[in-house]
Amino acid sequence: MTNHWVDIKNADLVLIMGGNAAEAHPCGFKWVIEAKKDRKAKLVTVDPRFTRSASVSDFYAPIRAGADIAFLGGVINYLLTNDKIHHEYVKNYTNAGFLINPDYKFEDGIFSGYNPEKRNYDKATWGYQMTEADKKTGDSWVKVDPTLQDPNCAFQLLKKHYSRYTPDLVSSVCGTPKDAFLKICEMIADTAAPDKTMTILYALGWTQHSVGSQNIRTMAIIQALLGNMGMAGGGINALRGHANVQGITDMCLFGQNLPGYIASPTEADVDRKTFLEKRTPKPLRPNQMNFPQNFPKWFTSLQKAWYGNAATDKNDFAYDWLPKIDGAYDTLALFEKMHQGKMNGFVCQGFNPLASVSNKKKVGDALAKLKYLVIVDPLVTDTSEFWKNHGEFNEVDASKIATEVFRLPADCFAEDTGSFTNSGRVIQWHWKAADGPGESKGDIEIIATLFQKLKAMYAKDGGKFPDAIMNLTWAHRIPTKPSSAELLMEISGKALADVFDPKDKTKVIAKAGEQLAGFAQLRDDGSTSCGNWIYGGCWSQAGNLTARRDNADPSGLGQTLMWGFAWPANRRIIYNRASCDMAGKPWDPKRTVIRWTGTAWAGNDIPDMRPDAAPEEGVMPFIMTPEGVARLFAPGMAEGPFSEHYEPFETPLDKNPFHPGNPKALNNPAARVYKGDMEVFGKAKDFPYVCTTYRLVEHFHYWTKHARINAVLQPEQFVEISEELGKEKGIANGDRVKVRSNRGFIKAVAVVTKRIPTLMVDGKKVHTVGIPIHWGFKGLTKPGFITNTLTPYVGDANSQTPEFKAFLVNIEKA
Amino acid sequence: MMRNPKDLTRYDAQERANHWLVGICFILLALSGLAFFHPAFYPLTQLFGGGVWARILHPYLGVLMALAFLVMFFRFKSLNAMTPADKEWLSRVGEMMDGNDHNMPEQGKYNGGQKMMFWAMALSMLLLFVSGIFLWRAYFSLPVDVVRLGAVVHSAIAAIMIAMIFVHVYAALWVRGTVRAMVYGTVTRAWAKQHHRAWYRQVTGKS
Amino acid sequence: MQVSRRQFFKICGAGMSGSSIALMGFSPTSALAEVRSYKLAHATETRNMCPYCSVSCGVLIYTTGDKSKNAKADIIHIEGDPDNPVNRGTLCPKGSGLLDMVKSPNRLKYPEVREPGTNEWKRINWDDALTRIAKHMKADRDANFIEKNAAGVTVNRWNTFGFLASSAANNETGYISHKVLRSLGAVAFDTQARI
Amino acid sequence: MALQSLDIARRSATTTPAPGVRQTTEVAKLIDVSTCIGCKACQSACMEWNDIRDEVGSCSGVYDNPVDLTAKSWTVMRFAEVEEKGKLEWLIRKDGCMHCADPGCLKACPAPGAIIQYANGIVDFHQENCIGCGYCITGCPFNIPRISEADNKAYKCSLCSDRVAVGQAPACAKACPTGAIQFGSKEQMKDYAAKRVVDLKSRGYEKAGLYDPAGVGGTHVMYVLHHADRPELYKGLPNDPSISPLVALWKGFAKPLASVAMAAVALGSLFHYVMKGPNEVSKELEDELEKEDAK
Repeated sequence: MTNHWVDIKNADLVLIMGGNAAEAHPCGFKWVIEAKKDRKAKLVTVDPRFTRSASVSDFYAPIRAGADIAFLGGVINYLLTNDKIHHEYVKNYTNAGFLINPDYKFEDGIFSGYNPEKRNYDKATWGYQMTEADKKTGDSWVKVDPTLQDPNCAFQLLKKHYSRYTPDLVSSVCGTPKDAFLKICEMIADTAAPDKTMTILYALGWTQHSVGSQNIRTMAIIQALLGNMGMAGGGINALRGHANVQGITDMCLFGQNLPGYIASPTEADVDRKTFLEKRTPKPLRPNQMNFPQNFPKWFTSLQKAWYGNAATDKNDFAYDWLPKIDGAYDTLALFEKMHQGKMNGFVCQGFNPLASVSNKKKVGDALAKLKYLVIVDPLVTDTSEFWKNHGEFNEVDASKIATEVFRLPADCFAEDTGSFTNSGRVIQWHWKAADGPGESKGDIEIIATLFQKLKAMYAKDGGKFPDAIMNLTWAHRIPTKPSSAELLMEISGKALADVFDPKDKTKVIAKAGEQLAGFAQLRDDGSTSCGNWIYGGCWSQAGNLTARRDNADPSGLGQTLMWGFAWPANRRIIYNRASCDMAGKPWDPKRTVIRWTGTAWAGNDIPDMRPDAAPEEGVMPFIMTPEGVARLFAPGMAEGPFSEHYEPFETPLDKNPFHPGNPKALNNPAARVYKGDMEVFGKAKDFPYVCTTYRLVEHFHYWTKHARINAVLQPEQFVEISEELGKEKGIANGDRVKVRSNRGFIKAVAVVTKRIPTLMVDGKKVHTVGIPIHWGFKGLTKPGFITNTLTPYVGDANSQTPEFKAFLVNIEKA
Repeated sequence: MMRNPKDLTRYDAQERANHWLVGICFILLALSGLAFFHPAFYPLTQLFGGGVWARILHPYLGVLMALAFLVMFFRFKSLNAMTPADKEWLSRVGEMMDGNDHNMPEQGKYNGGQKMMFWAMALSMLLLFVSGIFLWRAYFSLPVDVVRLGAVVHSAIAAIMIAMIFVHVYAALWVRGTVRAMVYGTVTRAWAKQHHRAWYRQVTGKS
Repeated sequence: MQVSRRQFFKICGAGMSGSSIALMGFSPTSALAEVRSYKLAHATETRNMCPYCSVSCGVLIYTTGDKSKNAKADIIHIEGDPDNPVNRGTLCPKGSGLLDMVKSPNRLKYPEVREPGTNEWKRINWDDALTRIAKHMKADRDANFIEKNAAGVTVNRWNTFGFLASSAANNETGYISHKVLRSLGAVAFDTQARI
Repeated sequence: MALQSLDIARRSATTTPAPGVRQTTEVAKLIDVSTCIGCKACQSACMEWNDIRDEVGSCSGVYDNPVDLTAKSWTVMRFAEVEEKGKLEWLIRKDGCMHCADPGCLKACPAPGAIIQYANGIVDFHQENCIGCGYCITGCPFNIPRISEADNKAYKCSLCSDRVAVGQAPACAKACPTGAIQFGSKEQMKDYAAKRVVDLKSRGYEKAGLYDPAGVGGTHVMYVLHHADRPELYKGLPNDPSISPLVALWKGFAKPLASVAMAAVALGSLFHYVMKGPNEVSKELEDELEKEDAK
C-alpha cells in the first residue's frame, strides 16, 4: 500500500477491483465503511462475482476474469478523451512531457524489440530522448515538452495507445454492460478534481494473472492522471496476503533480492564495482533527489551486518561471498527445477506448496523427486503428507516415493515475540503469551540451531567454501536462540565507528556502537551496519519504535505516527509531496498530509522529500525514480512500457479482440512458459467455462481448516456457478459436481447462485465457474480436493505470480 | 372384602384397579401440570424430584393415563349411554344439589350427571392426549403455531378437567357411602336403593 | 419498575391464588440470577497480533495463571486489541476464531520423520532431526556447490537446495533465514508473497 | 445489595416484582444490515467467547453455515439473494435473540428464574433453572431458542450478559469488522440508526428505516434495514411481530382465571357440604331394608 489501512477513510471514491476487500480483509474494509458513513464516499466494485464487497457497494459491475486491462485501458481512454485529468499534476509530477525514443513502436499488439523465440523484449527502443552530455559535468537530461504536444512525448503516446479502448470494445471484451462501464468511468473521472481522491483496493485478483503486473500498472497510470498519488485517501493499495507477507517481502526472501529490495548479484556482476554501478542510477532531470543514488550505502551496510569485521574494503566488503544468481528462482521456477530432478533438498517453512502452487500434480511429482524435504510448521500441512495416499484427494503410492521427510513443530504467533509489518508498511511488535504445545520451538531457534550444527560440521570436517558460513556475524547471547530484539536491532542498523554529519565533518551524529536514527545515517565506507536499509531507524537509540503504542491521531486523518514504525522513516503515505501543488500548498487543505511552511516541509506525516527542498528548487515528489516524477511510460516492465490487453493463457476466445489478426498477441508475449506446461493448456472447445479461484472470508488459506470454529462456519468445499449454467448442465443447488481442467479434476458441492453473472463476450455467452481454495485432505473441515489441481503452471511476466484467476474448466454432475 | 354379605358389588377388582390407575395418574399429572401452569404451583415439582423430573415424567404419565383410561372407557362406555330418564334427572339437578333427592327420577347404575361426567372426561382425555403430544418436544417437533394451539388447549382442558375431578371427588364424598364402592367394591343396599334404584332392582331383582 | 394497570391485576390475581398455596407451605423459591462469571477476571493479558491477513490486527491473548513459576500459562481466549489504530478491537471470523488455531488438534507437537518408501511418521528427538537434516544439507552442498561458472567468475552458488519462507513468521525470522541461506550460497528460495 | 451483577426487571414464573428501585440504562445492539458483509465474525466471536462449538456441518448450496440456530449456535447469518428490476442485492442478516422488551419466552417459561430480563433489557436464559420444556420456543415470536440435545436445556444469545455486566460490549459487537453491529444505550443506538437511515435515503433507499418492533414492546437488538417496509426480504424477518395471541391467552388471562376457577370449584364444594350437609342414605330406607332382612 502506498497509503495505509486507516487512510482509506479519507477517500471520496473507493474502487475495489482485482480484490475482494470485504472478504479478504474485513477489518481493513471497515475504513471503507467509515469513508461511506462519514465522508459520504461511494464504493464501486468490479468483479466476475457479486462478492461480499459488492453487497455493500453503491455500484457493482461484472467483468470477465482476465479482462482488467481492457477495462482500465477504457477508463484511461475515457479520462483522456473527456479531458478529465488533473492537468497540473500530470504536467509536473509525471513523465507526460518526456520525449520517447522515436524508434519506439507498437504494432498489432507487439511492442518494438520483440524476440518471439526467447519470448522477451529488447527494451533498447523504449527509452527517453536525452540531451547531449554536458562537457563539463557529464550530465545528460531527458528532453521534455512541457506543452505535452510533441507526438513523441509520453502523454501523446499514451493517448494514442489507449484510443483503441473504446467503450464498445471494452464492453465486448469484458462482458461489462456498456452503460455500467460508462457510469464507473464517470464516477472515477470526478476524482480528477484536485480536492477529490479515489483509492483503489486490489489484491490477488489483479496479481494472479499472466498480465498481473500490468493490471496494476494500468491503474497506476489512472491514479497518476487523476492526481491521486500521495494524497490522503488516494494511492495504489495492494491489500497483501499474510500478516507479515509485507515484512517477509521487505526481508526479500527471494533469490533475486537481498533485504531491502537490493537486487542480488548476478553472474554479470563480476565484482562489487560493476554491481554498484549498475544499480546506482544517475538523475535523469536536474535537481532531483534520485534517492537510489544511495545504493552503495545500503549495500555496504548490509554486508557489514552480515560479515562484520570480515567485510573490509580490502576484500570488496566480502562481495564474492554472496552467491551470484544465474536465472529465475521464483516458486514456479523452483518447482520446475525440482520437477526436472535438479534439486535434492527442500525446506518448507510455514508454507504449503502442494496446496498453494499451481498444478498440484506437477508439484507432488516434483516433491517425490527430492532426497529430503523438511517441513517447519505449527500445523499438519498437506505438503507434509504429499507422499501419503488420501484416496482420490491424493492418489499416490507411498512405497514408490523415496523422499525422506522431516516434520518439525514450530511455535505460532501467540508463542513468540517479534515484529510483523502490515500491508500499510507499519511494523508492529508483539509479545509471547504462552509456550507452544509439546516440544515445538520458535522458527528462529530452529534455523539458528540448524545453522550452528552446519557451522560446527564445517569447522570440524571442512567442506566447500566455508568462509561465508564461518564469518557470518552471530552476536547473539544464546547462539542457538537469537532473540527477536537482537535481530531487529541488527536489521535497523548501528554505527560501527563514529558517524559524522556530511555537512559538518566534525560533528558526530552517531557514536560507535549506537543504534542509528535512520537510513540517512548509513555510509558506504564500512562505518555502519544495517540488515535492511528500509527498516533503518526502527530500533534507534530511543529504543524499539515498533513497540510504540501511542495511538494519538491529532490530524484526524488516521496518521498515528506514534504507533509502531512505518517504513520508510516512519512515513505513512508515500509520495506525500505530491499532495501539494508546485508551490507546496495542499491540493486539499482539509486533508493536509504535508505542506511547505516557508522554511521546511512539515505536517501530519514524515515528508517524502528533502525537508529543506524549497518548492522553487523543483525537486519532484517521486524521489525513488531518477526522473523525480511518476511514469506514465514505464520502460522497466517486461511486456511493454504501456499495458496491453492480452487474453489469459487459457481463454474462451480464439483471438485477442484487440488484435484479431495476430496470434502472437493472443497471450502475454513475454510470459515464461515451461516445456510441458504449454501442452497442458486447455482449449475452449473442451473446457468452455472460465474458472476463477478465490478465498472466502471464513477461511485463511489452508490454515483455518484446522480450526474448529472456522470449520463450522464453512465446512465443505463448493464451486459456484450461475443459475443459467446450472440450468444448462442440469445442476441444482447442493448437487455434487466434478470440475475438470486439462490438469486434473476436483469434486465439490454446487452452489448455484444469482451472484455469478453470465456475460456476453465478443458476441458469445461466457459462463464463469468460481472455486474457493481452502480445502485439502488434512483438516477439521470435510476433506476436499486441492483446488490448485486445476490451475495452469504459468505466471506473470514480471513477478511470476501464477495465473490462478483465469483459466478454463468443464463441469458436470458428479 | 365383604363387610356384609348382603352388600351389593358395584365394581370388581379389575375395575377398581383400573380406576385408581387412572386416578393416581391424574393426580400426579395434575400436580406436575399445575406446576408448569402457574408459578404458584411450581414447588409441586419437588414432589417429582424437581422441575426437570416433573417435565420428563409428566408426558409418560399422560400416556399411561390415556391408555388406562382407554381401557376404562371401553369397560364403561355402554353403561353410560344416555336415556330419557337421565335427561329428566339432569333437568332437575338443582333439587339434587339442594340435597333434596327424594323426588329425583329413578336411576340406573349411573345417573345423568355421572354419565355427563363420563363423556366429558372422555372428550377431555382425548383432547389432552392429542394436545399433549403437540407439546412433547422430546419426540415431536411440530410447527410452532400448532404447539401454541396445543398449549392453550392442553392447559384449558386440564383446568376444566381438574375442576371436573373436584366435582367427581366431591360428589363421591358428599354422597356418603360412595367412596367404598371404589375401595371395597361394594355398596350397601340402602345406598343403591336410594341413589340408583333401577340398578338396585336390576341386581337384587326386588322392587 | 413501572406497573401498568394490566400488570397490576395480573399480579393481584396470581398473587391471590399463589398465596393460598403459600399457606400450605409452598412458596416459589427465590431463583438466583447471577450472570455467567466473567472468565477473564484473573487472566493474564498479552498484546499480540493476528497472524492471518496483512491488516495485522492487534489482539489480546488471555492466558490462565499470573506467570508464577508453577502455573502453566494456557491460552483461553483471544480478542481484538482496542488500542490498535487499524482494527480498533474488531476481528474477522478468522481472527475471532484464533483460539481454535492455536489449540488445534492438528498442531504438531514433536519432530517426526517419514523414512523413504514408508507409510508412517516416526517420532524422533530434536537433536537427531536437526543433525540428520544438517548432514543431508552438507553432503548436498559439498557435492553441488558451484564456486566458479564456465567463464571463471566466482559465483559461490548452491542451487540444488531450495527453501520456501513463511509469510506469517516474524521479520526477524525472515531476516535470519535470509542471512543463513545466503551464507550457505543458497539462491533457490522464495516466499508466499507471490502466491 | 443485589445478589446479582445486573439488576433484574423480570424473572420467569415469578409472580412478584423484582427489586426495582434502582434505575439502570437500557442497552441495545444495533445491526446495520446495510454495512454488514456477512463475514460471520459475530458467529465466530460468539462461539469463542461463549465456549460453544457446533458440529462441522456440510454445504447445502448456500453460504449459511450452520444452516440454522442451534443450542450451540446462538447467532447465524442468513443470506438472501434478492433480484428486483434487474438489480441484485445480497441481503445478509445476523439472526439471533432480539431481547424483546416484552419477551414471549419469559412469558411462557414455567420455571422460576430460568429466564431473566435484566433491567438493562437483556433477556438471559439460566440453564441451571431450565427444565427443558421448550415453552420458550412456543412463546418466542422470532423462533430463537433451541433445546440442546445433550442436556435438554434451552439456549440462546445472552447478549454476553457476562461481558455487559462488567462494562464490555458483547463479543459479536466488539468483533464486527465493519461496525455493522454497534452496542450502547438504547437511546444512543436509536440516534445512530437515525443517522444511518438518512445516509441510506441519500443513496436511494427511500424505505430505509429502523426495525424496533412495537409489537413486542421494542427490542434490545434492532436492525437498520434498507427495505424497512419489507422486513420479510431478509430471510423472513417477521413483519410486525408480537407474542402470539394464543401464547398471550395461555400464559396471560388463562393462568389466573383458571386458577381462580379451580379454586372456586373446590371452595364451592366445601361450602356446599357445609351448607347442605352430606347426602346420607335415608334412615327410612335403611330401616326398611333391616326390616326386610329380619323377616
